[in-house]
Amino acid sequence: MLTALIAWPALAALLLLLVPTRWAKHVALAASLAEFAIALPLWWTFVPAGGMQFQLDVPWIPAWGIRYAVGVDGISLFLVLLTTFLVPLSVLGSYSYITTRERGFYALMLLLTAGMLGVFVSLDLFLFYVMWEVMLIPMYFIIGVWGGENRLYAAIKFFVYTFFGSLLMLVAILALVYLTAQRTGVISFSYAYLMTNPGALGPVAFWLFGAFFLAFAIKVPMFPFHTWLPDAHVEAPTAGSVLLAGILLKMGTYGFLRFAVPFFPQVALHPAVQTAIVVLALVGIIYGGLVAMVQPDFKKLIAYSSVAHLGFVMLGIWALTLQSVQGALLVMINHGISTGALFFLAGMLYERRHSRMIAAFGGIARVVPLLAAVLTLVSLSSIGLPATNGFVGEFLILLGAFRTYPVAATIAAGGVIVAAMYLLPALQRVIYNPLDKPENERLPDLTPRELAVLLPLVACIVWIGVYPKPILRRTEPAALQFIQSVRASAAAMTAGR
Amino acid sequence: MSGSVIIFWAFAGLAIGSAVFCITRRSPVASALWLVVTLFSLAALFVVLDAQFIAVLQVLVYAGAIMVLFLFVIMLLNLGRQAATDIKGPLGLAVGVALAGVLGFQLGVLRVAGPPAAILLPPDAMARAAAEQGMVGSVARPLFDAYLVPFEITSVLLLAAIVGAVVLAKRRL
Amino acid sequence: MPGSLLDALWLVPALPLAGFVLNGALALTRPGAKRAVSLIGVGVLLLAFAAAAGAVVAFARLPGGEPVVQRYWEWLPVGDLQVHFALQLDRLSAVMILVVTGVGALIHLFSVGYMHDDPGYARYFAYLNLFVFFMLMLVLGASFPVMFVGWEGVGLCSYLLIGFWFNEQINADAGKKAFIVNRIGDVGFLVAMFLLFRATGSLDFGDVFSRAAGTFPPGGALITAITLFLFLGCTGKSAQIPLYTWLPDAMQGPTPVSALIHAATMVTAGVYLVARCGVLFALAPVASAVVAGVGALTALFAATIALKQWDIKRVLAYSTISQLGYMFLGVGTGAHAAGIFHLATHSFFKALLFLGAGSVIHAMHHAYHATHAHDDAQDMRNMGGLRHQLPWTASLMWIATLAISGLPPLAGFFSKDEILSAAFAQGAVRPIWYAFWAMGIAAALLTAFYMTRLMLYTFHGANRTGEGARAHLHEAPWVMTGPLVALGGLTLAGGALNVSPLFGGGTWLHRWLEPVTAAADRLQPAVELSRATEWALVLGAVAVAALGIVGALRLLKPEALVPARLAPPETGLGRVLWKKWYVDELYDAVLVRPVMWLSREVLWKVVDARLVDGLLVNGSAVASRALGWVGSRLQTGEVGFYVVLFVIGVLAVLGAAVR
Amino acid sequence: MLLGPALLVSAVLFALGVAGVLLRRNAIVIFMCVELMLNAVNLTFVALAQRLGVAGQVFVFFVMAVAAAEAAVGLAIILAIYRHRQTLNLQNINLLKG
Amino acid sequence: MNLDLSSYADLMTALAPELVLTAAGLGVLLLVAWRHRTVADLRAAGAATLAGLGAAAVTTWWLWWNGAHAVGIPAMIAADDFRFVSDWLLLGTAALTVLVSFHYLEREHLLAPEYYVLVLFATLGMMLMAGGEDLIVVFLGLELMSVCVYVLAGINRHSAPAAEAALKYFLLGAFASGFLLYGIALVYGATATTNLTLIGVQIRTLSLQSNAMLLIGLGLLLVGFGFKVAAVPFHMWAPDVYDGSPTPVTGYMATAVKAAAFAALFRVLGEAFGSVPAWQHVVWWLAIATMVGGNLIALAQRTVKRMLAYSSIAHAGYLLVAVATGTSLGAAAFLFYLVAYTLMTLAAFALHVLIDDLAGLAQQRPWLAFALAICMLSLLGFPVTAGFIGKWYILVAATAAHEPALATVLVLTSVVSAGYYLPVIMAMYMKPEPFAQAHVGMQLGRLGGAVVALSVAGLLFFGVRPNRLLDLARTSAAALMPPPAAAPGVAAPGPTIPGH
Repeated sequence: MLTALIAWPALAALLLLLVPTRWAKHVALAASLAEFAIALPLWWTFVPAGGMQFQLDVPWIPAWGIRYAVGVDGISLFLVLLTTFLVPLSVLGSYSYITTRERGFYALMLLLTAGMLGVFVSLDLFLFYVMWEVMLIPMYFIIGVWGGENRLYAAIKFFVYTFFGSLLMLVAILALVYLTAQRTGVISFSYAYLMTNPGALGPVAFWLFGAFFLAFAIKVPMFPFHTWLPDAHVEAPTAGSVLLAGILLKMGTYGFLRFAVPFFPQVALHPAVQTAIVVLALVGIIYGGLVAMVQPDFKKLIAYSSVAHLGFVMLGIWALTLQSVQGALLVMINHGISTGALFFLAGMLYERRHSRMIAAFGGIARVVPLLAAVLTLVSLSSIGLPATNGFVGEFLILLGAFRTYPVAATIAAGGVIVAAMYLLPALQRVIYNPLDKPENERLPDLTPRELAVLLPLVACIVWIGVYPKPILRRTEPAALQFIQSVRASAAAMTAGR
Repeated sequence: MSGSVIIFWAFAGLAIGSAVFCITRRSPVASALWLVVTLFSLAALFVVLDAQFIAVLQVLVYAGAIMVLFLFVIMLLNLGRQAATDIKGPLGLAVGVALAGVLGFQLGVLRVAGPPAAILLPPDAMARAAAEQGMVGSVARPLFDAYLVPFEITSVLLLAAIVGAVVLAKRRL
Repeated sequence: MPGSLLDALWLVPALPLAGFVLNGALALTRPGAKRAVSLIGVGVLLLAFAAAAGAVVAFARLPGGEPVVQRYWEWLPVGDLQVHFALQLDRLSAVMILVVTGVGALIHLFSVGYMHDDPGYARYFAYLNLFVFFMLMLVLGASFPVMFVGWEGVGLCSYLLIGFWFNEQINADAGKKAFIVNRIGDVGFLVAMFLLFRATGSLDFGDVFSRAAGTFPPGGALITAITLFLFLGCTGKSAQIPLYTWLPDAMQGPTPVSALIHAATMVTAGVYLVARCGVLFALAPVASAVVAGVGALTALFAATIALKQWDIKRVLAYSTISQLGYMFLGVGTGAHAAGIFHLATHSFFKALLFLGAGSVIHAMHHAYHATHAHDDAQDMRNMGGLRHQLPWTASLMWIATLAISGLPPLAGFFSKDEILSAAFAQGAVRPIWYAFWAMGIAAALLTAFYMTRLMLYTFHGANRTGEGARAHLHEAPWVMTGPLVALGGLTLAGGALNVSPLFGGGTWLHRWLEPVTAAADRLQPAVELSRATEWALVLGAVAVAALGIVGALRLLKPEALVPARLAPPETGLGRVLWKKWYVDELYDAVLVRPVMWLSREVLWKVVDARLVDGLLVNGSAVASRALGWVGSRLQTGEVGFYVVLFVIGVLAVLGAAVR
Repeated sequence: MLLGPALLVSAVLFALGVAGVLLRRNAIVIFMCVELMLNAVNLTFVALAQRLGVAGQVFVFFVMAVAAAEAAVGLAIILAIYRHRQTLNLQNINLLKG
Repeated sequence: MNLDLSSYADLMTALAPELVLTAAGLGVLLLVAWRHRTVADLRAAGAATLAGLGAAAVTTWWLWWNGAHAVGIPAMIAADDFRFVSDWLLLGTAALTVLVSFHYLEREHLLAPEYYVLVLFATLGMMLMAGGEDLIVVFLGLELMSVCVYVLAGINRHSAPAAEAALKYFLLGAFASGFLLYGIALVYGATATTNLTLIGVQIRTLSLQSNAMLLIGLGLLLVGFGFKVAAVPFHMWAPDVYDGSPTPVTGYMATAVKAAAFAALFRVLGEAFGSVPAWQHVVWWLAIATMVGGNLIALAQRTVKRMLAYSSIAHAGYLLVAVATGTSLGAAAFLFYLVAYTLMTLAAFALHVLIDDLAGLAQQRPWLAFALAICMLSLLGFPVTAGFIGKWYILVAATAAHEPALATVLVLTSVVSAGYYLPVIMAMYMKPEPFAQAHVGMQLGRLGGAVVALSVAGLLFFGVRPNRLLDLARTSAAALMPPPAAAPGVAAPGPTIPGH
């Protein structure tokens, strides 16, 4: 099933190269919807307390103990669902945005889907790494070919930044596997094997963790590894920005949850490391918000807001309480939905005015009430208004984090103010204020197609805000297991020292 | 100090001195001629070191064939006149001398760091071998026996060199 | 069946929500359908009021007055955190929902007339309905998070409604300011929740309050911190020092909005919260003193500013802040019933005042609109003598003025008197309360003064509207005056809710709230005053109010006023007061600008662009390229140089190999 | 007994050959210096052969063959470059760089 | 098949591939002596060359299939899997080069069928290097290869850059040969033998690990090989020579010459100097310098050809990492990487033959652009290409040998390499054509297209299913080097970083 999830988009991408250009987008939409249809049953068939599920594990390169191993648990389930949910919307959202080389674009989108899903379901470190890199290329092309004026710079920056982190991670993966092999006598890149055979790595663990940290922190992105994000977000076409923000950033936090922290709990819980990461998360929250506040470019503003949001996630992960980890998982989903919707809206505004500058708009709520209403709702979700999804996640994170880091959680709560300080003025300058630019007076309101893109997201915003239990119930065992295993092995290692 | 030692040092001095001239004479022809002197001195040293056959080859092949080829090319290209720019300027000179000096210093260790004593043959081993098998035979026998493969390779090497030289030098392509 | 009516409690917030959904859909699709909008908008409120009344009646019949909690679904079930989406009806929220739906319905009705010609009519009602929904969630929420939904939600609606005429930048700015300042307070609320959860392991009201006494030692640092953080939330929502500055600006919204949100309901949320958490505050004397002190100070401070405002709604805004200060003085003192009592009466007369002002503005606006004048329809200097044109409004507003000034037997008299008496009584235990009481008295004097000033300038003296416009001034239609009359009635009779024994009353409200406040009262018993002292206090207060009114009547000369565009600038203390003690400017200079400057010039342009991106990221790229360039310069093409490098390499290798 | 001195002499000759390569700019002279280096090595081989066996002398034979092959090809290349550039001064032969 | 190399018959058997190739070379030489005037003659010579290479490959396969290995006293030539695999690689590279050359020689009007003879002899030299069990054989093989490649570099006699390239290569090559030869002399001096196995035995029995003569000799050997593999700082010739030479020759130099030199280096270090730690230290630094230098300078290049030249230097650095590990794992990684490197470099150079300006290529020639993009990604070491598996393998070897610093520098410099590989992709896909129909005239030719398609397919295939090749690399390397220190089940010392 998971293999089908990875294989189908890749196959569809090839298929897409065969169909006529004018059919490309429809075929892509159909393919991505089919993908969603493949993924959706996971929602029901997933057993919350069942640990890793839907596993497939076959040898790939036996000489090195490399296997093709996939599976999902509560942590990855929703990332898989979110991915398959966002891709059809992105395809649909690109219908009018992408006008050149359509086949290539949609094929890359599908390829990207395969890569992203691969990252989330991989249970073998080699496979994970391969997928991690594989999704880099489609995104690189999506930014570089269909991006804005400064796309070449943004694309290479995106690529090199990520590549930098991931290659160091590669070395760390190898070292981890070999250090384990040295002790156990078995070379295996299997996640389960490495988890069940933790060893006292000693000081080396700090280096290995550092490499993992770098790779994931860049992807998250944490301050000060975030500067690729604004450029990439701004230059990418709408669908690229949506997937970048919605899915790719989650890979970083997912990596922490799945690999970096469970592999090196004694490092992750080392006081100095804890302090450093919590401080960086806080800096991300506050700094990201403050810098977002002064951005003249709407997409850049959203990009910096992502830095802040993901800072919350990092705080939630490191607080290691059930509430905070659950909240972190929820924010990962929420951010995908809300920020995805924001990028869709920014793209729609761009299509109407060919400008991303906030100053180019003003007062358009009167002209495009529907768009304004959706934009308002989505913004409110993004700043965490209660009864929207944004609140639920951030509240849980802060509540949980407060148990571990009261001061940090209090400061992070200040980020809630900052969120209002950057998004509301932007909202005001876009849809409120005098309608003083003649070119804005005749903007068309949302088309049915655009509504079709936005409404599912809006529905999710409200649904998760009001009734998140179905999600929380499915993630809880995994989150609990994460916390317990980390705490237990850290305690064991401390005791053994 | 025996006679051979005196002869050795005399020709060693000659070889080094002419080598110095070889690398410092501006005219290529002069350099080539000084090099020939060095090669002859080396041939003499070979004799002192019990390698008479090699010494003969040295004179025949090196001094006789290769150096003639050099001189021939020099003459062909009319490089006889000395050119002012042929030797590097003061900076290049200083750097070159310094580097070569350091290299010589490093290699000079070899005077004392010879082969390990365990593998050394008696000093007159070569002389006795030459006496037993003949001056040529002592070298030729291994050449066609243990070193057959390299020997055949040299034939291919020379063939390839000829082909290469012809390809590069022939008038029409 | 009382039970079934209680079971229908969800209808109370659900009806306005339905109204919002319907009206919102109409606003987006058919903004012209005003009849349907009015019907839905007002209808759901009336129905909600009916449902609320039914629920309250049913609740009142239950014995014991224990809170009724209705759980609907699990909202945030995470480990030991179990937050249900649950509503709680107890005697406190019963009062609140009646006030909210009742006053809300009247204001909705008023709006039908007031907003009739506005193109955003449907949107307006949608927002208004949404606001009522959130307000009901706030007061009905059975746990802190659910209450917080309402708490932030009302802030949101306030934002939307203040910026209702969003095409004016000043309105949009005001809305944004309201939201952000509220958010600052909300963070206090959040942190308080975190602390409570950490300490008690629950966020349900029932659990928290029942565990509070066992968990927190009285006067301990933890409970003090919790209550102070809660109070920070209150200062934001209820416009107390230091977070009051958004409220005057909020007057940019339509006037009924000011009446509903910024007088009757939303701003009282803080008072409600303190009353709701009475147990916690009772455990934290320091925090209580802070609450009372801030309340008293705000009451006085805002009153001074109100003295010099010209905008009729701004006077009322500062008056609201001032009155909210009283309420906090009350609840901070521990007189929860008194605070809630004042909350209720205030909602009557302040709504009346705002709607009256709305009526005036409506008239002025129409007049100026008809004459195409561009004068300020809210500046009192442009009014004067309006009692002739707006007799109903004038007389009803006079009632409210007297009520707010605290003259018997109007509603304000009873409630304000109770608060001041309680404060004075507390002084016997903690002398600082005498100072609070004194500030309250001083504020009362000023209140009487500035309210009389407002009335004088608006309704008395010569008319300064201008010749042409004057002819167009007339009383509003019945949908607007009707609610005024109703509110006037409430203002007259509202005091009856809680007449103190001094006047032979039974303190009905006090006893009604008994089950809610009992726990707090036990921890912080009220101090009894002697009859004589009470009488002295009452008489003193009345005398002060009368002094204020008479003083204003004597000192102010409405005839001397000139229209706003001709008025000379203020000087001296008057200017300081007119400029609101320059607090906005102070905040701007100390907080807003530095933060913006820091963000833009330091964080973004230096740290982000130069340092991280420029130096580290692009810097490393540039450095690599530069090194590469240097390397390729070494590639001179000359064999001689290559040989030099080669030999250097040889020396290095030999050096390394032999060592 | 002459092994040490012979090795020293050959080292000195080798260094002189390197020095020549370092100092000169004329391609053909540089090539001659390379030949000098090869001869220095030959001296080493011969000196070693005296104490280690005849193999050293056999190597000299191979070195001569190599030297001859290199000379043939090298001089052809030198002729070729001279045809193009009318000079053998390496300072001027630097079309390719960077 | 056991071969007693002291008997002539078995020696001939062991040398069968070389003999076949020599015969082929002589045959083609005869052919071109008679027929060297027309394009058809050129093609015939090329075809004959291919046949010769094929025959040699089959012979090699025959030896490999029969499990040929030497018994008895050490001899001049090795008979082990490492040699056979290297030979395949060298023969394959030569064949691909010949295929690419068909079109190129005709296009450039280079009617010199001797070209193919030289390719054959050069390949013979390389095979002798890779299989030489004696320093003399290695040296002579190296000289045979060098002499041929000197000529090949300058074979375009109309071109001044080609002549310059040949001259530079020749002068520096001869210079370096001097050092190599001196090194051989000194090693002979210290051990009284030039046979690799015997050297190893001598070093162990006589405990020569710190003998100055041996170490100087070893150092000079490293210099000589360092020159051939273009390790920094002995790399200076490479960019100029690669730049000036005819492109197929450049591809050949960048792949086969390097492969042969590396193979010889591996054999020499593994068999003879396995017990001398000093060289690891030197190679460690050479690897670092080469990776850093090659990648950084490549960043500054403006033409694709020179960029590829520096990139090949950088890749030599990666291969040196494999050498520096000094383990059989490293040797296996080396073999695998060499295959991947050869495929991608050859394809890149083959494509470069055609492409002058890359901008906007993808619009007009999507397949061509795709092929080049895959090459670039593979060079970059991106997953799903063989380049990634190769790099991964080297990293595995480095990690297993407790060389975290080398691994780290390798990946960091790989990041730098993105700075010059990506612009190629960028130009093809993300920039507009310089003018309309800019890329219409480009024709790859059937053979060239086949080469490129084959290489790209190979890159992708080995990127996903490297299993067979991995096994081959592992078994062939086992003969050469000790097993890795951190092999499973074997206790290993703690991580150490040489040089600290």
